[in-house]
Amino acid sequence: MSKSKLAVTLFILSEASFFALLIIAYVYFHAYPGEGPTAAGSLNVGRTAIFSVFLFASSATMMLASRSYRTRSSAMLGWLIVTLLLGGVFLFGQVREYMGLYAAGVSANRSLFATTFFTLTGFHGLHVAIGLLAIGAVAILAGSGSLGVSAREEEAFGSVEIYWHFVDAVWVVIFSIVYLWEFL
Amino acid sequence: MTGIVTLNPVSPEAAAISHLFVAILIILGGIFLLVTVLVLYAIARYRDRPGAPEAKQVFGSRRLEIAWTVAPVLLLTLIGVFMIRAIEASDPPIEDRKPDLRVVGHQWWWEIAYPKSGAVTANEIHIPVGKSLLVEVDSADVIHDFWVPELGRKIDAIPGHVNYVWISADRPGVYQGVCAEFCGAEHTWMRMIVVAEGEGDFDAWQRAQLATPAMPSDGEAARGLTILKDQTCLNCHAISGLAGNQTVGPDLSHIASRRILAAGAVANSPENLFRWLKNPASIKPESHMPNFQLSDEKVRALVAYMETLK
Amino acid sequence: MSDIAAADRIAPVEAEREGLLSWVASVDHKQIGIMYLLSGLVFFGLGGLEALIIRTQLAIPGNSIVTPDTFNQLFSMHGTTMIFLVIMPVMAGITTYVLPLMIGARDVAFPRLNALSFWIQLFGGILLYFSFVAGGAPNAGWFSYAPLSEPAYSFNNGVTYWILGLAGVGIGSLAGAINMAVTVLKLRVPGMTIRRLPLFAWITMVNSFLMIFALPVINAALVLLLADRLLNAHIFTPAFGGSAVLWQHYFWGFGHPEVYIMILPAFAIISEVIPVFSGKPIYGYEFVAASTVAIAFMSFAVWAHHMFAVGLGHLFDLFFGISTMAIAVPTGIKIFNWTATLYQGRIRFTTSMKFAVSFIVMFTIGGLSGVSFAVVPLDWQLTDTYYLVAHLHYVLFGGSIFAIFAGIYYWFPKMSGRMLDERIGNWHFWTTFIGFNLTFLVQHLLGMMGMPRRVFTYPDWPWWMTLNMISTIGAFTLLASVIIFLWNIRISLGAGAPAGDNPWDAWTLEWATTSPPPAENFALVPPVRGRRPLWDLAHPDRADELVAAASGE
Amino acid sequence: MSEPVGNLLRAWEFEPSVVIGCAVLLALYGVAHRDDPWRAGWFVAGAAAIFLALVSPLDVLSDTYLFSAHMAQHLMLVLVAPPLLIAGLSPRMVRRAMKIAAAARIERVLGNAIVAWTIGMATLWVWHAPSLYNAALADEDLHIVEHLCFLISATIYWWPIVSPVEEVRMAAMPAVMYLATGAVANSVLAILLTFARPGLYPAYLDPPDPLGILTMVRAQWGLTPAADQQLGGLLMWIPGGMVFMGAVVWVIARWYAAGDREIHGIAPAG
Repeated sequence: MSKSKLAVTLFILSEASFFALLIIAYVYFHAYPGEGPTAAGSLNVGRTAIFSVFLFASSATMMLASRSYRTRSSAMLGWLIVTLLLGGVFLFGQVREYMGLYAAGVSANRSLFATTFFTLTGFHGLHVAIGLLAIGAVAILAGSGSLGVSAREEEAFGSVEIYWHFVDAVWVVIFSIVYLWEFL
Repeated sequence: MTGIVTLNPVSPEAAAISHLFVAILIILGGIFLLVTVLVLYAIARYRDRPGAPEAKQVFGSRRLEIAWTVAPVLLLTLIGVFMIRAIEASDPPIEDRKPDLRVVGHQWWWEIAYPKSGAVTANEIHIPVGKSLLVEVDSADVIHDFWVPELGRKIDAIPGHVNYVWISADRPGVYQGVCAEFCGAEHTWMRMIVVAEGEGDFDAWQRAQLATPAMPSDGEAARGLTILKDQTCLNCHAISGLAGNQTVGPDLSHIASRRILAAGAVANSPENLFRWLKNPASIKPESHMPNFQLSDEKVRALVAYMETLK
Repeated sequence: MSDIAAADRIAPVEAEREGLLSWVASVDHKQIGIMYLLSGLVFFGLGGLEALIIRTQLAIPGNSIVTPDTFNQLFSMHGTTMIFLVIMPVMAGITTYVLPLMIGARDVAFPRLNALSFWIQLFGGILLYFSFVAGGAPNAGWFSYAPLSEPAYSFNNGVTYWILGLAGVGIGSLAGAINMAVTVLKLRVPGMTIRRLPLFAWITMVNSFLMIFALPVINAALVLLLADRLLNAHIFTPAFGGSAVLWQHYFWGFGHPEVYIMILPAFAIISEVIPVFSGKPIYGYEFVAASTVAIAFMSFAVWAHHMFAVGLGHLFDLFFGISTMAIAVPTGIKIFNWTATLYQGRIRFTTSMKFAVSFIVMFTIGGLSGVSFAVVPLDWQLTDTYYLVAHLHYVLFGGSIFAIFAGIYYWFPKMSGRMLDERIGNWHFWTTFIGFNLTFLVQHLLGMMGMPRRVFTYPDWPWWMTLNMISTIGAFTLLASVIIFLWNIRISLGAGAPAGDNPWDAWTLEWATTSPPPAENFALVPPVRGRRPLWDLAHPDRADELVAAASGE
Repeated sequence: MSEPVGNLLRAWEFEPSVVIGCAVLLALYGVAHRDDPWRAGWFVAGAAAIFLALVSPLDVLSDTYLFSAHMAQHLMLVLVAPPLLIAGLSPRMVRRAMKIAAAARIERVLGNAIVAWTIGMATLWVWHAPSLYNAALADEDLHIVEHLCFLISATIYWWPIVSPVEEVRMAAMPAVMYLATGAVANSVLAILLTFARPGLYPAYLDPPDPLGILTMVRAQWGLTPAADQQLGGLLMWIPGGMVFMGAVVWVIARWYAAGDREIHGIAPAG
C-alpha cells in the first residue's frame, strides 16, 4: 500500500470511530427519547431512499472512473462528472430534507432525536461535500489534461476513491439505522 | 474531624473499606519497596567507575519474563478477591427498602428530608446510632457527590440518575461530610455534618424539626418576621407555617437549631448570621443568596426572629 | 521499500529561507519538532504559573488571593494546558524531531501535513488562552462535566473556547498521529524491518494508532456539547431528557486512552535512555514491545473506573475494576524490564539517566496508587480527593514530565550541537526531584484525611495547613528547578561543550549523523542489520543476535 | 447442597444434534489426523467447549433463565471453540485439503481478510437484533441454526489468524489491526447491550421455571432482569475483549518468535 493510501486508510479508521460515536448517541436517545419530534414522526424514508440510491450509484461510477484511469481510457472524465452529479443530487436531497424538517418545526434543538439526527447526518453531508470537492479537483485536473499517470498522481486518485467509498459505506450504516430501523 | 478519616471508620461499611485499604496499602507498599530496592541496588552496584569492564550484553530471559508476568497476575487475583468481598460489605444491596432519608444536592447546599416522618432540614443530617438508614441521593442542578468519609463510600448526586447509599454510625459523634464532585464556584463550601446520637435524642430532634415554629408577637423578633415577609425571602426559602415548599434555598423552619451556616462556611452563631444576611458575599462570595442591602437595624431584627426558629 | 519512499528520502531540500520565515514557513521535521518543543515550553510556563497561584491560594486556610471563580478557571486551565498544550505537543515535538532520524528517513511521510498539524495545534492552544480576554476562561474543569459545562451553569464563553481549542488540538494531533504511523510503516531505511525498530519508534507507532482511535471519541463528544451550548440542544441536560452520565462515558472513553497517549511516549523515551546509559541492550525487547500493544488495547476497556462513584451498579464497577487491574500487568512487565536493564550494566549517571531512573520509581508510585483506584471500594472512598491529585501527578509529572526531561537532556546535543551542562543539570534534577515529592507526596495524606479536590480553600483543621504548606513550598521549589533548567539551556546554547555526532555512545541511527543534522538528515545511512545499528558498526565481531531474547537465555 | 443447586447441576440435556455433531467432528478429525498429539489436544478442547456450552446446565440457564448465561454460551461458541478447533488442525491436514481445488477456492474467498471480518462481525451483530434473537429463543430449530451460524462464521473469522498454514495466515501487523477492529465491533455491540433498556429480550423478564431455581437466581445470585442483561453485555465487553487482546499478544509473540530472516532490505509488511 502506498503511503497516501495508507494515510487515507488510517484517517478513515479514525472517521469511522467518529461516526460510530455519533451513531451510538443517536441510538441511545432513540431508546430514551424524551419529548419532542421523533424519527417516526419526522422522516420520509421513501424519499431519502431514492436519494440514497444516487449516492450508492456514485460509488459504482467512481469505480468505473478508477478503472478507466487505470486503463488510461478517456471515459474517465465522464465517469467522474457522473459521480459528481450523483453525489450532488444526494446532497440536494439532503438540503431539501433539512428544509422540509425546518419548515415542519423540526430544528436541531427541538428534541434529542433532532439534535442527534442533524449532528449525524450533517457531518455525513459535510463529508460528502468534501468528497465532491476532492473529486471535482481531480475532474478539473483531468479535464485540463494535467492528470498524469505518475505514482504520485495514481496515489492521489486512489486516495480520493477510497475516501468516496468510505463516505458511501457510512451512509449505508446511517440509512439503515436512522431510516430503515424505524420503518421496517 | 481530625486525623486520617478514611482509616478511621465509624460504620461497618466504612470499616470494610478501611480494612481493605490497609491490606492493599501493605501489598502495594511491598511492591514499591521491592522495585525501589532493586533500582537502588542496581544503581549503586553497577555504577560506572573508572576501569569498570564493559557491561555484559544480556538480551533477556524468558523465564524471568514469565515470572514477572505471572506473579503480578496472582497478586492482582488476590486483590480482586479482597475487592469482591468488600464491595458487598461496603455498599450493601438496598433490596426493597424505602429510603429513610432524601438528600438533594443544590448549588451549593444540601437539602435533607426524612420522607418517613416528613422532617426537612439542610446541611445537617441526624441519625440514630447503630441503625442503618437508606439515603436517596439526587441533585437539583449539576452533579454533586455525597461523601461522609468516616461513615462510608461517596456517591454522586446526578440529575436524572437517583442513587442510593446506606448511612450509619457505630458511636455518637459529629461527622464531617462534603460534596466531592466539582459543582461550580462555591464547591468548596458545600459541606454538611452528620450528627449521630442516641435513639432518644434522635427522636427528640426529629420531633422538634417537625414542629411548626411559633410566631413571635412582639419585640424585635416580630419586627424581624415582618421584614422577612416584606422582603422576598419566602420566594426561595420555606418556613413551615408561613409559606409553601420552595427549595431554591434551604428550609429555615429550624435554622437556629443547626450548627453550621452557608453549608459549612462558618459556624451558626447570631454574629455570623448577621454577617451573612448583611452581605452573603463576605462569607461565601459566589453564593446564590442575594445581598438585600438591608440596614443594620433590619438585619438585627431578622436575626432576632431567626434565632427563635429552634 | 517502495520506489516512492526511496524517492522521498533523496528528495531535494526546500529552498533556503532566512530568519524567522525559515521557521514559520518550514516543513522540515527538525524545525517543526523544535517549534513544538518551544510552544510546549511557553505553555508549560503558563500552566506552571496557574499551578503556583493555585498552590499559593491553598498555602493557608481561608486565603483569598483569588476569587472562587478565578480559582476554578485556574485549575481548569492548568489541567487542560498541561495535558493538551504541554505533554502532548512536547511528546509530539520529540517524536517529530527524533523519529525520522531514528529510522534513517529524510523527513516524515507528509512534511506539509506535519507543519499543518503543528500550526493547528498551536492555534487551538491560542484559542483556548484567548478566552481569558474574551470574558473568562473555562471554569468547568478539564473534564467539563455536564450539566455544569452547559450554558445554564457556565455563564461565560470559556467552555465554548475550551471546546474549540480542544478540537483544534485534537485535529492537529490526529493528523500528526497518522503522519507518524505512516512514517514508521513506510519510510524505514532498508534493513530496518519492523522487528528491528528501536523501541522508541515501535512505541510511537503503537501510540499513533491509539490516538487514531481515541481522538475521534473526544471530537464526537465536543460536537455534541457544542450543539448544547450553541444550538440550545439538550444532549447532556437531564432536565430536558438528556443524559449527564453520557458525557462522562464519552469523555472518559477518550480520557483514559489519553492517559496512555501521554505516558506511552514517556515509555518510548525511557526505553532508549536507560539501555544507552546502562551500556546494555534493553532487557526483554519483545516483551516491552508486546506489552505496549496490550496496554494500548486495554486502555479502551477501562474508562469506567473514572465513574465508580456514579452509581452504575456493582457488576459494572466490578468488571471495570478487574480490567483496570489487568492493565497493571503489562505496565509491570515494562517496569521490571527497565530495572533488569540496569542490572550488570555500566551505569553512567548523566542528568538524563538520573531523570530516567527516578522515572521508574516515581511512575511505580503512580502506578501503584492507580491500582488502589482500580479496587472499587477504595475508589469510592478516595476518588476526587487529593489522593487522586497525588496519583495523577505521579503518573503525569513523575512519569511523563520526568521522561520529557530525560529525553531533552538526551537529545538536546543532537538538536543543538552542544551538550547541556551536567553540573547545572544536576541541580536541575535534584530541585525537580525534591520539589516534586514535596509537592505531591503529602497530597496522598491530605486525600486520606478527607480533603476533596478542586476546593479553593479548606477548613482550618489540625495538620491540613501544615501539609498544604509543605505542598506549596514544594511547588515553589519546582519553580526554582524550572528556572535552573532555562538557565542551563541558555548557558549551554551559547557555551556548551560541542556534542559531536554521538556523545553518549548510543546505538540508534540519529547518532550516526552530525549534530545538529543537515537539512537532508544523512549523508549516508549506515547499514541496519539489527536493533542497534551503531553498536553493530562499532563491534562487527559481536553484532547483536536479533532473536536472542525470543529464543531464551 | 440446596435443592435448586442440585436441580441445576443435574440439568444436562444430551441434545442429539449436539452429541452427534461433536462425535462426527471428532471422528472426522481422528480419521484425518496422524501426527502431533499436542494439536489433537487443542482440537479436543475445542470440541469439548462446544459440548459443554450446549449440553451442560449452562444451556438450560441460557435457553430459559438468563441472558448472561446465553451470552457466556455464545462467547464459548464464538471466541473459544473455533480458535481451538483451528489450532488443532495440523499443517499437513490443511495442505492436503487445499490440494482439492474447490476447497482452495473457498479458502481464497472466505479467507480474504475483509470478507472474513465482515462475515464474523456481521453474524455477531445480526443475531443480536431483538427480533431475530427472540425468534431463536422461541423456536428450537432456529436456535440450532443460530448456533451453527455463530460457529461457522467465527471459524471463518479466526481462520486468517489461527490457521496452522503460514501461507494463508495474515501478516502480523495487519492481523493486529484485524483483531483490534474486531474488538471494536464486538465492544460497540457489547456497550449497546450493557446500556440498553432492560427487557431487550423479553423472554428473560419472566421466565418459566422448570428447574425451580428462579428464586435462587434472582435473590441469591442477585440477577434481576436488569442486572442479567447488563452482565451479558459486560461479559461480551470485558472478557470478550480480553480474548481479542490475548489473540493480539499471541500474534505478536508468534511473529517475534519466528525471527527475522531478512538480512538486508525491507521485509514484507509482516
